[in-house]
Amino acid sequence: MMLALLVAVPLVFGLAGWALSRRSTDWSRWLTLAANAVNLVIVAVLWAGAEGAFTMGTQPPSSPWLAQVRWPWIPGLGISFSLGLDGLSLALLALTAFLGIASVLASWKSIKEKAGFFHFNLALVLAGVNGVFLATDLFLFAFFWELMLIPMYFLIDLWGHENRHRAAVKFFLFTQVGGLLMLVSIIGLAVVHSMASGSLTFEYNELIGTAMSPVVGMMLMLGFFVAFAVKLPAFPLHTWLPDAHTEAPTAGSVILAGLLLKTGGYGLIRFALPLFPAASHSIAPVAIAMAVAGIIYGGLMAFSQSDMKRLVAYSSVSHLGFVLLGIYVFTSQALSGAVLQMVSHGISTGALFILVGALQDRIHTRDMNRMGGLWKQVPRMGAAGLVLAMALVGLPGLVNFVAEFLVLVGTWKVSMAATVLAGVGLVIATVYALRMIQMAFHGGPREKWDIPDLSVMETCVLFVMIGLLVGLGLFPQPLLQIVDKVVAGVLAVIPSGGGA
Amino acid sequence: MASVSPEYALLLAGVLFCLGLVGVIVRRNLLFILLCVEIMLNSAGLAFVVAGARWGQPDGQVMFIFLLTMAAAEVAVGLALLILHFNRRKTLNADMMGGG
Amino acid sequence: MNTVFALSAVVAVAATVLVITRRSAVHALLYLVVSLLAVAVIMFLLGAAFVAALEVIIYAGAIMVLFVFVIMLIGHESIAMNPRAWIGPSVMSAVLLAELAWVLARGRLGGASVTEVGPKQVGIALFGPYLLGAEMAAFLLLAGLVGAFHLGRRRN
Amino acid sequence: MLSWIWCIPALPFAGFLVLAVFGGRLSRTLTAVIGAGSVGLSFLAAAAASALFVSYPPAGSSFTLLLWQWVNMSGFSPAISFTLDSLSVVMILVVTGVGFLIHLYSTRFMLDEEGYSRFFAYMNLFVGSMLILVMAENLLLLYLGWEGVGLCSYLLIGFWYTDPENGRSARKAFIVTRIGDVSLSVALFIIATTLGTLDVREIAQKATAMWPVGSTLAVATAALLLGGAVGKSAQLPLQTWLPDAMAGPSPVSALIHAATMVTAGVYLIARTHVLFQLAPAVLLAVAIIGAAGILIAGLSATTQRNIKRILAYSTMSQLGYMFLALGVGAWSGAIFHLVTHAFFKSLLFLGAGVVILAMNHEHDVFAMGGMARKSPFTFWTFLIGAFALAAIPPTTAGLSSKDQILSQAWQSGSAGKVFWALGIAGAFVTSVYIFRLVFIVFGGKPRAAAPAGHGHGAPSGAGVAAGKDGMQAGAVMGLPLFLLAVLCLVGGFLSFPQFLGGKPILVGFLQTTLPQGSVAVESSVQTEWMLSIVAEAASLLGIPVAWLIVRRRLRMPATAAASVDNAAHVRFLQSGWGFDWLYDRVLVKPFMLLAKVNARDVVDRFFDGVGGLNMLLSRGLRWTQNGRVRWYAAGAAAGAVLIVAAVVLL
Repeated sequence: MMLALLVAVPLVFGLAGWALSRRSTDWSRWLTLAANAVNLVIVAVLWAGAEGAFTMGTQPPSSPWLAQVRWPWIPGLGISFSLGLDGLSLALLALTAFLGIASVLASWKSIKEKAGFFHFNLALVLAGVNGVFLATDLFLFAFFWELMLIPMYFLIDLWGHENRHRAAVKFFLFTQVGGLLMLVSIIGLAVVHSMASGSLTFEYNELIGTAMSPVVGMMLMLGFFVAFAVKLPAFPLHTWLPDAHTEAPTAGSVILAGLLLKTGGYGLIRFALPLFPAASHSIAPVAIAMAVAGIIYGGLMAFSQSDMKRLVAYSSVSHLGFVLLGIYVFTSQALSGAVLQMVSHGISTGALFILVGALQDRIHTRDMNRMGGLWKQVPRMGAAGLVLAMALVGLPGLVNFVAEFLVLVGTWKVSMAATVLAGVGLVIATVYALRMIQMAFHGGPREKWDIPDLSVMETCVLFVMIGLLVGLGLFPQPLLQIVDKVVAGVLAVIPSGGGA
Repeated sequence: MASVSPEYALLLAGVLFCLGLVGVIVRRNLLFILLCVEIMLNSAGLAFVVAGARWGQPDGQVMFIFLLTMAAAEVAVGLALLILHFNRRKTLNADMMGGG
Repeated sequence: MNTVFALSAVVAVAATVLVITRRSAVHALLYLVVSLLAVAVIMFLLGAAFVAALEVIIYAGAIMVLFVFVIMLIGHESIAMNPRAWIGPSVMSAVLLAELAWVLARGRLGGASVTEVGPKQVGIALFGPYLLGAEMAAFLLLAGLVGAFHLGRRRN
Repeated sequence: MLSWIWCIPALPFAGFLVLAVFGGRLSRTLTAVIGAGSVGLSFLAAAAASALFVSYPPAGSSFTLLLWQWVNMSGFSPAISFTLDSLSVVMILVVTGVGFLIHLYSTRFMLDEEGYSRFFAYMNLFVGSMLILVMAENLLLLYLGWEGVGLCSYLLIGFWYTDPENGRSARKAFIVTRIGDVSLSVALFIIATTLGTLDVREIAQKATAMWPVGSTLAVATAALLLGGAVGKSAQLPLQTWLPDAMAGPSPVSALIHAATMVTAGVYLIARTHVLFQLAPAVLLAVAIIGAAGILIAGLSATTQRNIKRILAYSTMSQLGYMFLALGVGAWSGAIFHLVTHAFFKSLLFLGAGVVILAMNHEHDVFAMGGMARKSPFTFWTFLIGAFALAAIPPTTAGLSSKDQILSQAWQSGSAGKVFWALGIAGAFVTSVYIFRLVFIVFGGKPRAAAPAGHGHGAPSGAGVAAGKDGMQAGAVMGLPLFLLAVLCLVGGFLSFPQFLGGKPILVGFLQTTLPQGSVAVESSVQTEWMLSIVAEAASLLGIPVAWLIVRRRLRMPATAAASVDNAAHVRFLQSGWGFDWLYDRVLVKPFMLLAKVNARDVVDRFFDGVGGLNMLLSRGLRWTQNGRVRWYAAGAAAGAVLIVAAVVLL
């Protein structure tokens, strides 16, 4: 019931906000904020319950789920509205609610046109993301997958910047192609399962362990893999991301980078690996190569950008390479690190987009060639930028470091070359992160800007996010513990995997 | 004295249809195009009747009647459009129809 | 019988070819009427006298008249025709008339294989199993009427 | 009893937090009190902890404080925990002690700078990170401190951020050291995955048990650790960042780029000496890098014109001694030299800072001169520092530590004699460059009127306000100079050579952590005497040579001087042996080129191509939609023909 609320609350509140926005647009802001706050409370309650289950050992050992919901939807096709919560979902749901609040607050002042519809779309995306993180019916999953796509398209296309139409279409096409391939695979899997067992079902728990020939398994797995790799995004499929990130409004960028990309990693861990362990195992070398290429290539591309948002976007490509790497080396450290990296990247890049958005609201450009010496004007912004740049670098003390370190430790056992190359990626991260700080905040002012520093609200949002980065950087254990069981469960089914 | 063989009758319908089609394609004049459409419709009707006669059933004729009504409606609308077009462009050239 | 059929077929094809090759619309219209008459003869030979009559009355009669009206309305070309232009259609029509006369004179259609399907059967079929189609045809005519009226409305 | 040692690093961190959050709103006095006071308190805590440690040695002569478990996974569970043993005791005393003096000095030195609180926030952050580095019980926590000091180094080099050149230097420092850091982190991966722990103590036990001497893993690990160390300690081949790092304020150079951070590499190798002992080849490499560094950097120092760059190359050279010591197994000798080097080099940098302030941020030594008369106090303290650096009595600091290193080099195996000879040559070069500096800057008459500040981006006018001399500026800047000079004079007695009747106090103290190395095979007193005398002679010889060089150079007419300065070998040495040029061509330029060429993302061209293809196809199809009725009819006919043909033929 609580799980369904997580999806329903943003939907209902967003709709109400849109309806009431005729009276005052503040309604939509407050209601979307409230929806996320409610969700945060729900997640906190669930988390507390999960902690209890861990410490008391009350979680039934047979079921990996902490909580489940299952209502019939289209029984004729074996489709049900079924949601399930485990540690992985919990961590990402918490991130969703948190970033939801942050993105609403960050765009409180900057969205003036059609604010009601904007917040409705925002809430809709969040509902979709929550659904994606919870769905245990594959059809339902595909439904939520599309649900988060379309409002995002509107967010980019209606409230974006100069080239928003092109970016929105590009975003839509890339993700849609992936999504359709995934849908084909989902149907294919259900059919394969029904031929083997005689009953048509889309239920995750029942589809797990479906026996199939290696070729069929590989084909079906590839459908999932491509969808998630596009979303992640993995190296050769990443090119929609810089455009979409650059053109999206601040809240859109935050959601896009912080959450939508995570659905790719989540999908790989939740579906691609457990449903097709053998095929996943055989594609691992390719995935690792893609990951490493993404880490280095993303860093290199980030270095050559002068558009600040593009820089951050390419840094995402680089950092999500670590997620892909961590997932496909099949060691417990690396997989935990990958999950941690998803959370840390969500917070740090979200914060970075909020910062860049705040900067753009003030000086109306993202071109770093026109910035420079801004520290003098906006020291708080500069300090926040510095800390976040250090998060890009992976400075110890921030959670990004723990995540990347765990991934690399786990990778070392599997592929030394990949580890070393990813290490090179870290050096490149230093290069572009420092270049960003230098071009934006240090050096002499290239143009005369007279701009206010971060407002109280922006300061608070960024302060909390940075605080979280540091806090999790020093105390990552609660998060690692909550996903530990999921990680073990996933690795248990991978052939030759699970070797710690 | 044998009866009319359906094969030949159908062949005639086909020939007429093709002639109509050729007319539609080669003529520029809208009026001629409409005339050729009529030829094609008529040939189709002939084919229906032939088929109906082959089985000795009324269905073919029923279809011809439908076709006839359709042709009438088509001609009414088509000619109205033709007049409209002519009033605007002062020409019956079909190639001048497009392009706003 | 085959001779009759062959002759009418030749007339039909020749008339049709002339339709699509005429420069003048009025000439073409004349040949089209001839073509329709030829087809009507063939229908008659096939034992479908009812539709043959409809063909003559509605097609060659009513619909073609519409064309004539339009040609006059447009005034694109003169209706007044060179008397020589009458020769071809007249000859063809004469051939058709001769055929018709010959067949009627023989008193019966072709062999036993030709079953005549009369208007009664057609009417029973049309308002029996094809009632819905008849209704739809009525709608179609109504739509054609409304459409033609709408398009032909004088705008200012 | 020692469970409160967490507050040693926590105090500077607290200072940092206060300054970072409320920085802009505090008065300068309060900022100074917080900034310097937190480090001072930290020093007191460190002193108290050391006293307790010495008087009541904990079991196993090390004390570990577990704060909390950082990450807890199967096979990988580093903790946030501090350890106190003799090595870290020495290090925290140096870091907090020298750190406090430099903070004290900075309260006056930086008084007229913008971003006063920012400066102290960074400095406090640095001290805190450095303390974590030296107190860390496991290598992951050490890595945290390691990166933290790197960050602070970056921030402080680029402190005067308005000059893009400073930013460039800062980035260079961070990136070059970061390359070493990645090497270090790879070493950590090996250790974590094969030994299953990052705890230094456990590593030592497990490594000796699991890895035979000279095994591949041991060699790889040690080599990668060395990679990290050379990055941080500015040794070959990652040394190029240090001279540029002099763009930062002088106290920064004194604290970070002389006394503490750059010695972290030495500390790291000493801390993981067990691994190096398992890899003799790498140990030899350490010695070679050290010996080469001594000469390469020393010779470069003799041609520099920028006063701080001279000292920077000197630092690299002295770090070379420490590496040489590590390489020949003189672990405690290296740490001893680290300590004395912290004394005299920070003294020299602080003295140079006073000179630079007095000259209105002029860094060119040839524009200076006659400083001895203008500011005698600075002159005398600087001279003491120079003597200590050149290891000449009456100072004892450099003398005893360098003597110990050279004598151990002599005794260490077959290559030892070569290393010793290189060390002696290095001692001569050291003497030459430092006295060249002294003669030019302090001797003679002022050569140029103090030019209007065109220094490294610092606002002008600071020098005037700071006064012409350390003493005149008040005790705040004089006191650290004085105390450091005293330390230079007597610091050597911490482990005075035994043949001179000294006692190896420090070395003995370190014995519980670091092996004695070849000191155990004490050579005869005669040999010791002989070695000492040769070294001393080399150092003393440097003084007249320096005098001759300076005299000749100063008497030249300007054109001749310029042509000398432009000579190929001078420029070669001045540029630090062309390493920058090499790296620029081999690494930086290709990287930039690649980045520039690919700025529009070549992968996207593929997807653009797919899009373009679709556009092309759609254009083709659009052409068919030309609005011509007859064309459509023809199309329909063609389609019908095709379908009929298909039905008929198939």
